[in-house]
Amino acid sequence: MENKQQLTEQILRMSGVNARKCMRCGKCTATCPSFDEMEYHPHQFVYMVEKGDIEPLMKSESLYTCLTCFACVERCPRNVEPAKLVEAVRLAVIREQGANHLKPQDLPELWDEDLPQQAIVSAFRKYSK
Amino acid sequence: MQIEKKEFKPTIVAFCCNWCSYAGADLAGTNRLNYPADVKIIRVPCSCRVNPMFILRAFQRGADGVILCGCHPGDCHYTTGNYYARRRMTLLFSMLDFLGIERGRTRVEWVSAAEGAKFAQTMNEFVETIISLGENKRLEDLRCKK
Amino acid sequence: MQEMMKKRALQLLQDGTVERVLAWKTGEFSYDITPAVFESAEEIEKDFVYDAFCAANLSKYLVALSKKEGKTLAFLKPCDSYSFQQLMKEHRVDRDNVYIIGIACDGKADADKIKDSGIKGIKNIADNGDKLVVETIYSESTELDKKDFLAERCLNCKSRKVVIYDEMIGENGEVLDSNRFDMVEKIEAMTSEERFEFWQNELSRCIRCNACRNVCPACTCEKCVFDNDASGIANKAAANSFEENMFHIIRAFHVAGRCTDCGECSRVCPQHIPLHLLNRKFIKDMNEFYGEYQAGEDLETRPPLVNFTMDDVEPSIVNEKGGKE
Amino acid sequence: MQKIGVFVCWCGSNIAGTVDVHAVAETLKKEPGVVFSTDYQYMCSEAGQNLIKDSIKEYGLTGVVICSCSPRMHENTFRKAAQSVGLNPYMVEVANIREQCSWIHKDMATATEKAVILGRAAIAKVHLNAPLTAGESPVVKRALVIGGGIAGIQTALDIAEAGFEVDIVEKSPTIGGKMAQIDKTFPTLDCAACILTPKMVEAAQQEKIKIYSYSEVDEVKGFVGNFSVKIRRKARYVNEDICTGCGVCTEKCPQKKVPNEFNLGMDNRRAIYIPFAQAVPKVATIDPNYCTMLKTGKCGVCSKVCTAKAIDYTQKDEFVEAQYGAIVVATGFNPISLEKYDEFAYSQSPDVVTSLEYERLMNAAGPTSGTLLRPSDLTHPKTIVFVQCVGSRCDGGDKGKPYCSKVCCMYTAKHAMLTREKYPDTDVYVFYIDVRTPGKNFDEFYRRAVEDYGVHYIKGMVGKVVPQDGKLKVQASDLLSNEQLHIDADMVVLAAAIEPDKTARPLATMLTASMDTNDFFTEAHPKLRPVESPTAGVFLSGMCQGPKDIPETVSQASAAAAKVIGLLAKDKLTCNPCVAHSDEQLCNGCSSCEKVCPYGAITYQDKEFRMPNRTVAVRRVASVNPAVCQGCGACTVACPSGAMDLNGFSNRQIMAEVDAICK
Repeated sequence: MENKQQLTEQILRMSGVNARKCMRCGKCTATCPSFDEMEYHPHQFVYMVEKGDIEPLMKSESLYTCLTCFACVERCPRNVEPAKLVEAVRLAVIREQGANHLKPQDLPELWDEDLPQQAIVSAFRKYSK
Repeated sequence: MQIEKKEFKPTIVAFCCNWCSYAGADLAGTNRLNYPADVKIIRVPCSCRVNPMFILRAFQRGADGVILCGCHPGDCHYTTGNYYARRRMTLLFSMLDFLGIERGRTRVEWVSAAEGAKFAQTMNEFVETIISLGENKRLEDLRCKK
Repeated sequence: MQEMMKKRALQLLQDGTVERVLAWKTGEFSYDITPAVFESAEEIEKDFVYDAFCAANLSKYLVALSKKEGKTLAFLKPCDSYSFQQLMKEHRVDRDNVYIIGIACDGKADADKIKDSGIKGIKNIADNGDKLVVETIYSESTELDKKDFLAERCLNCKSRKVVIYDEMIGENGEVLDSNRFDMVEKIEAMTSEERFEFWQNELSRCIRCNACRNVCPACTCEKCVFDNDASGIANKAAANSFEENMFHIIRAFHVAGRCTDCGECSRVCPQHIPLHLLNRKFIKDMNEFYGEYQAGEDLETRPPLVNFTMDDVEPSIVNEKGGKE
Repeated sequence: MQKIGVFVCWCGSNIAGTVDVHAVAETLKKEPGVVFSTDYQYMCSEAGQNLIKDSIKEYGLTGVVICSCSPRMHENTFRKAAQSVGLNPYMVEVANIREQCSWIHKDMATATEKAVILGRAAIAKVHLNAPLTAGESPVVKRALVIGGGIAGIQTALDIAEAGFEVDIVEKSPTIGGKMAQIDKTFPTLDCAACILTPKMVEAAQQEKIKIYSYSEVDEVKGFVGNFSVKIRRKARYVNEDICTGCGVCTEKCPQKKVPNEFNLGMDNRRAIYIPFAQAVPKVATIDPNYCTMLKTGKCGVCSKVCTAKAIDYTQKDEFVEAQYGAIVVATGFNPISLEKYDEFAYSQSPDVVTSLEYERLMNAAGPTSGTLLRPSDLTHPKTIVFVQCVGSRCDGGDKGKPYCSKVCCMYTAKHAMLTREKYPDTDVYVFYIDVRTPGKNFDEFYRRAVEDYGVHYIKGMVGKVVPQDGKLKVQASDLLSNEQLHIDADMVVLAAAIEPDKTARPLATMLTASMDTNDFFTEAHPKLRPVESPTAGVFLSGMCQGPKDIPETVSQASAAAAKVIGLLAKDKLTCNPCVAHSDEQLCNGCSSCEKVCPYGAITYQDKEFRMPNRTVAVRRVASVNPAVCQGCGACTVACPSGAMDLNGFSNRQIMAEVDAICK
């Protein structure tokens, strides 16, 4: 639960968006050229971020069907800027990717006598969360 | 020899605007909401009538805390008075803080005519703060001490 | 510079454009320069001075001079021009009656700093551009870098721009990014106790000579509240620390939003109390809370204390943004 | 030294229960200046008041302190009592020892001690009180109404009905305003013209009303009861008194290509015109921007055909100066410009119209004579999309207006309903964010549109409109079914936000009436004084104060009229004597006070002062108009020299109270 809240705050901070400004008019969704390709549409995106449902968004293909055309940002009457939220969630996904690449228990298998210790440290920095 | 420890009874001046906060204080009375007798209210037409001079004067004459109450911003009887009061007090309080006067000794609170409970609660809190700060030493004028 | 100014002053006086000239002349010492009004060519030829010690802000004298018959020529440095424009904004000077020559300024020297550096028995200090040549009674002559002996306010110069003038001598400068709030911030970083000690130490030296008030271009009241028995707060010499505090708080408050930060108060204080810090505290707060505002910069913008927005910060901001507890 | 009498009230047991009233009276007797002190069961009773009166006479009291309930309760009672025996009412001060003492404290000793201190503070204040006399100012018994729409007309009619003279200043050639352009009114669907035009005629015929049409307010001076207003009567190049309104000129004028503003430019009028058939006054006006005669000096057709000889090409703007006791602002509104909302293709296709344009398209006197035809090809539209909240409820700034325009939900329901009724084969879609229908019979009306007329209400917004192959491709969202809709529409109707008329801002400056950030006039109090502006004598009527529909506008118009009548019924206004005053000897003329005065009560004069050296100096000094000042005291703090002070709450009085409390 705490993690969920942290993640939401992180998304809001990264995007600089105040999701509470949304008045649910749906103009973002109405204007979105990729609507048909999307599982979660822009207005849902905003609403889910506001509720803190970031996980499903991170897993959704919708993230990559957004063209970042900024039509929603342009048209939103309340300056909510949905595209910036999409971008923030994308970044969150990228940041989390490292976690899957290197785990301590994988290390013995990758062990190489000549591998300098510094390389292991930096690998952890780079490939794990 | 035993020194008798006297209980600290602070002196607190509350400037209240006639239209909202003074009426709020009246409502607190009507509803029999208790707050310490250390608080004495001075009625002014509007929070914007309160000159920084008055606040310094109160400290000089022995007040331990001064609080200014006015209508909520936007509700001023004179439309804009409390907006000016807000700026004046913000700057004055900041200056007092800069000079090393304890910042708890001054306060502004917006109390509407309907907020009797808020008035009483504010005064209770404020008196508590002042008691914890103790006697006003930094802005005192010894000639005016009892 | 001095010669150009002198020449122009003589021209304007002789062709009848102006009746008198407000500038500077030497006082008791060559580095002790005082404002002066010249009404004839002879006086100008004899006494007119302009050098690194012409620190006095001339704008305040124009409150009275601009009401006199005929025009007054005033030489205004950038600082003075801000003060002058602020006085115009408050209808205290008659612009039509003043001919302003703006003079470029790259900072004024502080004779006290030279003395403090250990040079004794100063007889004369000559301004040679970047250098100051000090002659002493021991007939020594020392050359100093002017920049090492600039007044505090010039080291933290906010603007080298003359904001109002009829003509310029020298190239007009720009508004600068200064570090003028550094000292204020330093004090804010002290604990409440330390701040109290600091100011008690400073203000307790006050002898209430009123020099700060009398020199201040914002203090142009017909009668100061501290001199007015009917005000209820009239007060001559401070009797105790409260009255010292009171005077300086009220004075700073009365000029808040009107003070152009010319630094005259601190310059003239015989007790070296850094009074400008009180003004700067207000300026810094106003900038932070209500947006950047520079008194005297223009004639239109409303000063912060006679203005408001509906979503101004609450006084409780002091609890978050004020100095350390 | 004042001779002060102290009267401590028991208020039955309300005060006496927790405060030792006798002790209070005894203690206060020892205060300097107190010559008489007593306590009594009920000071506000007749006997109590008599006690005060008798003591004033007996002891020759110059000041009275009453320790009783809140001054908000009985200050006036006691002041009147004092006045009745010849003591200036402002020499009476009340120490609040009930609400702020006996009722909140339980311990007798504490409460008594506090009551004494509060009494002392009041005594200290009375020492510095000065007799105050309320000034009087005469009232000019005539009102000015600025704006001749339904709000202005209603206000004027009500004031005239009460027997006072009213002038209406209307900037366009006819009164009637926006309501004249509206086809039907919700929720009753009665025809707007049928209910408005009789009122317009009534206004024209009412003897007490004078209509300055095609005129503007140029300058306002003075204050409540006595405003002096300069009205510019713009040259209409037709003698208003002679023109019979026969309309021959408007048919013969060769300049036919002038966009007709009454139909929002959807058809043309001539260079000489009468805005619409029921115009009041029904006289022709020449549009100087299009008239060939005025531009080139060659034409003169209208002059030739006018049998009444009313045409006068040499007419100039004229000025009327008149005095008024009260001014009512009824400047109304306009739909916003839709340039910023290009996604709706308003400027790309004539078939995208605003709701007001749609209103004209439905109206029998409109460009299509009441048949609904789409402007591009004059065919019947089969699919119409209505878009709500265009430019309303935005984040402010560039995006649009932050407020809800209030009327759009209802008129859109009306348009949708009327369209479906007249043309049942038309598909009507309404895209909404919320449907807001508070009001009598409003929600029922909207439900009828949905249930009985089959209007498709869709929760969602239109994202874009693209004109393509004679259709308007509408892309919108349906939030409830989570779909993106694509509709081929024939017409799109935009419910544009409304904004105050552009003339309101300069007018507010002239009147020193305050406005909010959206340029709506602000009320003296948002709840309790909704039709008065904070500037005394200036009243608000209709949309200039905030979005509202016709019934609300009319109620507010009548309310404003009632306030004006109340004011004009007085011969003289008694001013509040607790006003600011400036000590000219101390004033620097710096203008700080003027800047913070919410009422524009402070003006400056150059005055001569004798100087100690026998010279005379001229100084700019402030003076306060006591009829306008309301006594807030903002100026007293803005004044650095202490020249500005407030009667009844002077610096010294407040400081004396502070001293007494802190002692």
